[in-house]
Amino acid sequence: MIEMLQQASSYAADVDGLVILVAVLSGFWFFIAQAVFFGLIFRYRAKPGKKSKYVTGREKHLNRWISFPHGLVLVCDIFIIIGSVNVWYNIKQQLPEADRVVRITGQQWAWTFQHPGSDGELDTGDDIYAVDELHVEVDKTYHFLLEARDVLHSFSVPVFRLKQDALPGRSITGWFRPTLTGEFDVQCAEICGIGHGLMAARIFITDEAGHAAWVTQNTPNP
Amino acid sequence: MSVKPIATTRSATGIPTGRLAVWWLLASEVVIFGGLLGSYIMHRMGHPEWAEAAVHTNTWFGAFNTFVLLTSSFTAVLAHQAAESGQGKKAAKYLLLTMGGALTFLLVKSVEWTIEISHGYTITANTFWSFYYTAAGLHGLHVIAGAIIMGFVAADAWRGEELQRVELIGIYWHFVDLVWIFLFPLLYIAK
Amino acid sequence: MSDNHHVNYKRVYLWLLALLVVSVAGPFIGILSVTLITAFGIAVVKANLVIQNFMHLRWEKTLAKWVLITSLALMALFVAGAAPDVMRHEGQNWVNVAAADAVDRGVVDEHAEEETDVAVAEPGVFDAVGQFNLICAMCHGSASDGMGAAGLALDPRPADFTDPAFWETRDDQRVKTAIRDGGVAVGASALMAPWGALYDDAQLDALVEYVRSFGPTGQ
Amino acid sequence: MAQATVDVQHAEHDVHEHHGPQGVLKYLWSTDHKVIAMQYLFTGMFMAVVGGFMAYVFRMQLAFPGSSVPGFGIVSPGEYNALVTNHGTIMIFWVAMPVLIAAFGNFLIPLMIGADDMVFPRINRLSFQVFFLSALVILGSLFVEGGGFGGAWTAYPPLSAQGMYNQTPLGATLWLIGVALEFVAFLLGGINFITTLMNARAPGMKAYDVPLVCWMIVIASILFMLSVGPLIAGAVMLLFDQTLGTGFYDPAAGGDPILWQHLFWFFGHPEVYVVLLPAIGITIDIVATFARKKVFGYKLMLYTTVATGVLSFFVWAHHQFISGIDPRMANVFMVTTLLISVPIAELMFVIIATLYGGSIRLTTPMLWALAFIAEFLIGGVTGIFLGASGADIYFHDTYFVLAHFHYTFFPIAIIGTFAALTYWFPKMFGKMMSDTLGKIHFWGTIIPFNVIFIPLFVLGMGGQHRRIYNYQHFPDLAGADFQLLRVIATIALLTMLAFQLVFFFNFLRSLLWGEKAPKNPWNANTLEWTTESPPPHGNWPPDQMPKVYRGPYEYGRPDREPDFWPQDEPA
Repeated sequence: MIEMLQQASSYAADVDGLVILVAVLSGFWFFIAQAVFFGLIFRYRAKPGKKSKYVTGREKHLNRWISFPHGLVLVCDIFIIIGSVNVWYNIKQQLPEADRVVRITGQQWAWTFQHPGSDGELDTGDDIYAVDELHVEVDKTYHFLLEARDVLHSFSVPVFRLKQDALPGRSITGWFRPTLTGEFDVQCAEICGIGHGLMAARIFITDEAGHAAWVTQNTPNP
Repeated sequence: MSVKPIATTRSATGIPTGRLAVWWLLASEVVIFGGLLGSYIMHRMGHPEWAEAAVHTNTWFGAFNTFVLLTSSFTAVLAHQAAESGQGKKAAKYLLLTMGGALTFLLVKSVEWTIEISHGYTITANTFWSFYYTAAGLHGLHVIAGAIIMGFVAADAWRGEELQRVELIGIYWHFVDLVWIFLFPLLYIAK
Repeated sequence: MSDNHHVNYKRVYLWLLALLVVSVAGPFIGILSVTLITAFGIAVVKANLVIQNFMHLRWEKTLAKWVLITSLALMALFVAGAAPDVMRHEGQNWVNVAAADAVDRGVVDEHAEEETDVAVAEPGVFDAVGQFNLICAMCHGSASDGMGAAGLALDPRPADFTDPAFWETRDDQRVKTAIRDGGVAVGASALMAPWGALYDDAQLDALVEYVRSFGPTGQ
Repeated sequence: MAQATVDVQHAEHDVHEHHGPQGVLKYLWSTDHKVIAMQYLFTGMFMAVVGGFMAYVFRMQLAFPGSSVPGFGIVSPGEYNALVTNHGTIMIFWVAMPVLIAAFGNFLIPLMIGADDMVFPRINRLSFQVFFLSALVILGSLFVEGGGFGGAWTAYPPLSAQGMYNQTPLGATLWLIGVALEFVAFLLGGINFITTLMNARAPGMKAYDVPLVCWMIVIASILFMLSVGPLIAGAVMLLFDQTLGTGFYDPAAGGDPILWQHLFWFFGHPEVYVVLLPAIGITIDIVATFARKKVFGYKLMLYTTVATGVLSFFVWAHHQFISGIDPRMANVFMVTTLLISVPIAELMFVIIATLYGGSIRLTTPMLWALAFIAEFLIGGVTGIFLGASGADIYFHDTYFVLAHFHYTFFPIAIIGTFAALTYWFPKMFGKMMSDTLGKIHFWGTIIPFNVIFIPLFVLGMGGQHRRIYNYQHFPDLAGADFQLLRVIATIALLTMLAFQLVFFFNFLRSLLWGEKAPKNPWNANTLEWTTESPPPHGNWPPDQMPKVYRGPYEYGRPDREPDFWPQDEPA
């Protein structure tokens, strides 16, 4: 299903790659464990006249069967940790140079997106405010300043593999770089009251010309 | 009084059952107060401006109450000493003195709070005062609970029954004292 | 285990009182670090005296010591884990604007006037305008024209109280019911939430009056 | 204190007297640990029905949005939130905990360690009374003006703190009070379990002779006790925010909403292990009995459990990766989170290794115990996706999370409970349960369970987020294929709920007309099987209190003819 969902940001593929890494490593253990488990149940089912073995678990040659996989699980964990730190650092900790900055404000139960106008700067007269519509240009790096007015919200764009809670009183910076054009869902992924289910927005990713046209069309008259 | 089950009389750890339970109870209290005071300390260090509010707490009330609690702890331990040597009546008297300490503490506290509230420093005045009333209030509830239980223990001790409980309520009371020993600098002295 | 530990309780008690005097005297020197050391250092010493001598932990089995040490260590762990977010007001890619503001405000207050940091809200007075702007305006707009930020997204759109046509079919009772029990109660949109749990009857009337003031009769 | 150190052997002869409960009042007021266990069990089962009904209502709403749910009516967004919130709260605090820890802890600990009761029977009774009160409060909170609290079981402020945000000021406050009372009940109960196990063991029973399930319940109680404190403090602060208007969690007043998240999850994560450990303990005891095998490494199991418990305190912020905590801290918590997979994997390996060389009898309790392992493995493995912070950016608050923790909590709370109930039913009620009906119920529960939650994994991977009453507002999620998966899950849920009727029928039938149970129907070793079924008040005649000569898992010894060796049989 995750393949069905498009990868519309520069790091979406990294997140999916990590998911696949975890799936392979943990899936390996999962299937081995289940196979051994059902195998043992079948092999040692009760048969008339056959008594169970007396095993304490301290026997060296048997104990290996626990301690060896035990060590291997640890090794797998280390691979996952490395992969995960990589992805996490890239998405949440570092900030690549921004082409544009948008301010995203969550409130019960709508998103307000403050786009920079044609001057490319926030908090100037030509800023474009849009409710529940985020318009971005493909292949440009965006920083977002995430804020909330009342309660917790969470800015989530599944096709970007991006999610970040918005907190009242705080301003959280993050980034994304769209790589596909199209129109996708923006969700609120933190329960925010009775209208939580209504708090949907759309992100419109257009090419340079399309975006410029939208900016011109929507720039407020001075 | 119902008969005690055999289970209560056993002591596989070597610590009498009642005392073992009190230690576990204290551990659970440590984390309750720890969570509250930890939250307070984190906020306090992040908000230097709270020192401004803390100026309005009255160190002398706090110091006097510390004195009261230390004294009541002293009488509690004397009660334990008396109970150990089997002097139930003497233990009960010392416990009564300890309860008197608790009552004094609460009286001083109520005077102090009345003055503060009348000056507008209510629980909603700012978050420092919220912590101040919550922490001291939670501690005050423990004082009240301790004093009530102590009344029952003292009544039993007077009749020479359940003398081991004198020590148990004593340990609890020392803990209440300990919490105040830390609340005093946190709320009153550090300004 | 023996119960015959001969502690001189009176001596411990006198020590505790002496330490109390020192910790109260500490702040009079007026140096912050001295205050903190006398306050918290002495608290630890006092606590130790009480624990060891009054609670008899010195003679107790190791188990009890471990129980208490574990609970204390866990609290240290909790503070260590939470402090980067709660104690600090900025970090990697985030800043706690509200807390920083509160600090600034507090510092300003300090210079402006001594006692002004105590803002006591007047009890009993219901601020209908304030509540409208806080709650209703999100959808209905602060100009009451149904153009609130959240309202733009809704279908059907929130009612426009400035529209005279709206008031032709409405009376105060209906508006009140709608506020109290939600849009469904008057056959309107389910997206109008019931707010009755928030306001008592008089407050509802005040809100209705304010809403009514946008309509033709109010002008 | 001097009295308490009286020679234990001597004391056992003269202190006890028998007066069994008589009449209903006597029953309600009983301090007998078995009676209190039943009270917890039946309250928990009733709450499970309530929680199950809630699941039915909101699953129906999700599958057929907007249509009237039979037995409930139209589900409004506010009601939907209240349903999911209280479903979560009730299932964890009023089903999993009372049944697994309180009911089985109360029933098993004194019996398994050879004591006649808990060490503090009256505190035990008080614990249940407070618990019962808390259950009434939480049920009452659903019917007050404004409706039940709808801010999710995590109750993050500011939503939970202010009535103007959640619109359920009364419901939210009652919810909080209910939860806090429940904590108090379990603190009282927990102290009792811990001291009973530590102090009241039968003569001869050393620490390593205690059946693992008792250790697990006690370690769980310790975890609960040490983790819940900060949340109790936090709950008081939240209560003041709600009722007095303080600003502990209000950023505008200098408070911090993140503080609550830390307080909550500092408790919330260990809480997972609080309910998990008893279920693992139940499983290992049942597996040992029906595989006729000694547990593969008793001490290994015990120490691993302690290690899990300790580690569980270091991982809490993995629930908060994207909640606005400093991103650098996420790395620390991610590492600890993945490390905890090691001891948990080890616990699973030990149970699986116990099967080796056994003589496995697939009775109903054994089926449940084995299903616990098979299903919990899925829950454990999917947890790694969420523990890896990079992947959690995507998975957080999606149905993947939901499916993951249902794959842990369902095995814990439902499978574990049914395993224990079918295993100890003969001891509890003195009647045998029908094995055929038990197996029908087993398969009728396990298969639909997987059919409910596997589609939810898929939905989660497709980006479906949680706590949404109707997905029509999200065009990417409103498609027919997504809706089909929701309908499948709902139909499976209905099937599963229907099969629970088989269980209730079997339960009542066995209770009324079941075959009388012998003392030791499963040929098990532990002490509870050495007394009558059901055990009398005081468990054993006071002059025949058991003594212990060996560990609890001496099955299949080559030097003995019967393949079991009860703990109290002199060598």
